[in-house]
Amino acid sequence: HRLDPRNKLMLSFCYIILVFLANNWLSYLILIALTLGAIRASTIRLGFFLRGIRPLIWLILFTVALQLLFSPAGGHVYWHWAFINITQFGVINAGYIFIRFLLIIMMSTLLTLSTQPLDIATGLASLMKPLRWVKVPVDTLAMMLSIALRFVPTLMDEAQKIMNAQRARGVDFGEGGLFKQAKALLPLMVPLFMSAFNRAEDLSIAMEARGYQDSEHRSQYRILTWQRRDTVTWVIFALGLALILICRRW
Amino acid sequence: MTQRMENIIEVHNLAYRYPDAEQHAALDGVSFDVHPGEWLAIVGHNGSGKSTLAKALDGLLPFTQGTVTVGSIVLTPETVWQVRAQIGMIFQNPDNQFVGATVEDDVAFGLENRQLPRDEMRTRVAAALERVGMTKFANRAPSSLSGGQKQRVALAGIVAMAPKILILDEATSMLDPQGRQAMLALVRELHREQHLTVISITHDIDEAANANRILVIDDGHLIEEDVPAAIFAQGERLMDMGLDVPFTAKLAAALQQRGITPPTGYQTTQEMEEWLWQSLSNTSATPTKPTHP
Amino acid sequence: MGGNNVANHKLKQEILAAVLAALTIALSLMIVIPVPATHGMVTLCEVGIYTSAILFGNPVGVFVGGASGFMIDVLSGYPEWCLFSLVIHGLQGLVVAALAHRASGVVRGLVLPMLAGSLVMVVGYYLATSLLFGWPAGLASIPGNLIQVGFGLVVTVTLVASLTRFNPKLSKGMIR
Amino acid sequence: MSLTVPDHGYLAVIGHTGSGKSTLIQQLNALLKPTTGRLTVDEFTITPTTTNAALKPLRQHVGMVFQFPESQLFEETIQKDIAFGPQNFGVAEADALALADQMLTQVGLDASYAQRSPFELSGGQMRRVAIAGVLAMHPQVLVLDEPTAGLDPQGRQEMMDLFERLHREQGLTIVLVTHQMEDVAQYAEQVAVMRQGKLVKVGTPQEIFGDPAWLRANQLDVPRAAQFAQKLATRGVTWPQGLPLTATALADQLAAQWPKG
Repeated sequence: HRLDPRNKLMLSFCYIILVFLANNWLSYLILIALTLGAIRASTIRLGFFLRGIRPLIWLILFTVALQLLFSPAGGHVYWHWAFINITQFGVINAGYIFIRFLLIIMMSTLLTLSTQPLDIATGLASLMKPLRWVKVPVDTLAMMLSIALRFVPTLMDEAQKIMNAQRARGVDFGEGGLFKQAKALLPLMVPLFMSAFNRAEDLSIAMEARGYQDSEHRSQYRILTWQRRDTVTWVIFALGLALILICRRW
Repeated sequence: MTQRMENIIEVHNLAYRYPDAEQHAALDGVSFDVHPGEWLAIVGHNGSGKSTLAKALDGLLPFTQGTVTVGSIVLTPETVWQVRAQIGMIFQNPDNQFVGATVEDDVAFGLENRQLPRDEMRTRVAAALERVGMTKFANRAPSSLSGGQKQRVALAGIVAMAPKILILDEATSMLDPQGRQAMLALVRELHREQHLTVISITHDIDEAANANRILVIDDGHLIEEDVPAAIFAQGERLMDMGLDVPFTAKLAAALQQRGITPPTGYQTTQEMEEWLWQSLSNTSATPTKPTHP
Repeated sequence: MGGNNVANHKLKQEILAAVLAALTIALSLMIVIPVPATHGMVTLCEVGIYTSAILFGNPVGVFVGGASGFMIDVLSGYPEWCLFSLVIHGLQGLVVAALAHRASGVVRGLVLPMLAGSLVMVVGYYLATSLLFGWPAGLASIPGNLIQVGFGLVVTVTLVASLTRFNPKLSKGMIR
Repeated sequence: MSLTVPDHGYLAVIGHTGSGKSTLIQQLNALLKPTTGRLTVDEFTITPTTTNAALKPLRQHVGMVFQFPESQLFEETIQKDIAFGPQNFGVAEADALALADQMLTQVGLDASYAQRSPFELSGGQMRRVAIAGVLAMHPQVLVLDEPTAGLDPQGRQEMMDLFERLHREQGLTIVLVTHQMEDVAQYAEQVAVMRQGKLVKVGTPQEIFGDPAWLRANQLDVPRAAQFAQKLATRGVTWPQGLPLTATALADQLAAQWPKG
């Protein structure tokens, strides 16, 4: 929860790599232990994580089934019909994919539930800092990302208001075929874009009036701090990585 | 020329033309001065050019002709940032000027632009939020605030910067009555406490009544310049100037129609009340006034 | 007093990109149109990215693509995708903005660039999904994504036509 | 909560920001369906189970002018935008366009505007176009959510006069949500006060504004004339016909007791 968002982002990314490295039961077991440990540390109830899986259940089953039916030949063949083979290899692969889904979904739910979107955006911008060396305007991007985030609720409100007004004029949103729906969107999208142009114009003037020249010549109010507990997570992570690498060997 | 030092803003023969509007100028030959610590109201109906004028003062529009001097600095592309540092501006739409992701980030925005060290920013942000009564909301996102609260955060951003001049560009026009009154009360306090020079562009008669002086803009021209009482005395004509007719003037007109002649000139509500009371009670106490021969 | 215009223009473009990204994110989170044929959903993410890219070119296009791709995943609870989406939608915006040229007519100037952008998106997600969950999952992503980009393309064409008609500045490319 | 608006009435809904006024008016044409209870507008009855298709005739019957309605404009020409609503309710294109021209003059815009883009107009003119677009659907009830917000005083006055004329001449029932107590005093026949999603008081303007202490306790303003009349009352002036709410009503009562000189 209280980890540096930069750290959380990096950890999540490396975690995905870790999931790829895992290739046998033992290494998956280590991963499951790591994940459950992280969930415990977050003090979020397990129920939330299971809820995150529900909307994806069909995709998971479909994938697992395909993996099961069309895996490359190998190992003992359990069942055979036309070009479909259910092999030992297939079963194992399908099992692994299933666990992969669960692990990645759980970890991502963990990240979402424990971190504010603003912090994730700040974290991302901060992680991009090395790109300064190749002339990427990182500070400007960070400023833009934060403004984008700040305007999301405002524009959602506005979209809702325009939809209400058009509904009152007899537009049916969300009814009929795709083409009809596409047509019904125009009375919403045109005003919304026009207003976005105006807002951008107003906001840039307001920013200039408040002395904004460019993103480089500024000091920072919001800063992220790397703490002891952030380092601890990396030690645990490295341990996991080492264990998995050892497991791969066997 | 000896008066030169006394003016905090001097505008001379200012003109501006929007790039895509062929016909007429948005501002034409506007000249006026603002004294330090003064509260100046600029009025005019929608589209009269008063918002254009406000933006020109802050170097936000490249005006085509004339000079603007702010705190003895002549506004040029080179000095624009020095000029802006002396002016705090609040615009009409509370949503379109909120930069930060949270209240405190927004208050800090101007300070970041001045590259203040972080510790100083923290003290200034805290003090400014305290001043406008928004301390409790420091970590809130703008979407959870009312329009009035957003404008108070904008005001906090300006308090933190401590400029000499505050320009309100119809800053209360999108607020509900409570929000408007709260905002006006705050500006009044700041004007008094910090000798802030206030320029308010407004349609609101109460806001205009606070001013020491009112400028009336019509069709890009400065057509009148006087104290509120003199401007308000114009009665029904005020509508054309983008102001409401004061209640006392409406009442005076209605009385006139009913054959009662109120005193001439603008009356405050107290004056009107006093006069009405006198007229009503005089006669009931002494039914017949002795008539002079 | 006209000298301040260069910085001004740059800031305007940056803020425009940020607000358009916000608009794209808001639309994608708010309006989810069910597609009965695939039991899937269509969002308006493409409409936001394509329209911004076509009207304002790069870097607006690449920023709107990347930022909205990234933030939509973060906000809707699929952060495992956010880095992939950052790259895929960013490229998608980049490609459309780079190829779009309204002077050369609807088909060559708008539709073909959008088809190229759509290809980037569909192939990108196929690769990313395959990498994460194996090729069958990658394959499963294709039909839904095809409908998504197709819908985005149709809405964008009509929207761009409307917007340029109102705003002569847009059609002359003055803002760009 | 229960509330009845008479046919051809003029109801003002007042209340602090966030008191539930917007929710109430969105119910009036079923943009939000009630979770419990029932809404009856003339021959239409809306209950929590009414289907969406059944709502459409109601939406034509109740015209909605939302806050800053100019943000609903999207068509290429003003004429097409005004004709958009009627066409959604089944009016043929040619008829709708003719109707649009008619509505344009009704809201006080010159007929020559018909072929111009709505985005070339000033904010106040855009608002008139949006209102024309609602009137073109020939609603029997007109719901107005702060229709004068952001206009200058002259624009406000003209807007309120327009609604008053529609009410008087065409018998439109008007529901006005507003913070402008002067408008309530001047135009409304009936006032509903909302607080925290509840209807706390309904009555004539006289009844509502007759109790300034109660209004202030609810953070609502009192019309200036009433404030002024109250001050005079503390000095002993009496108002035999009730507290006057507008400058003209105040002048009438003053004239009645003015000493003949």
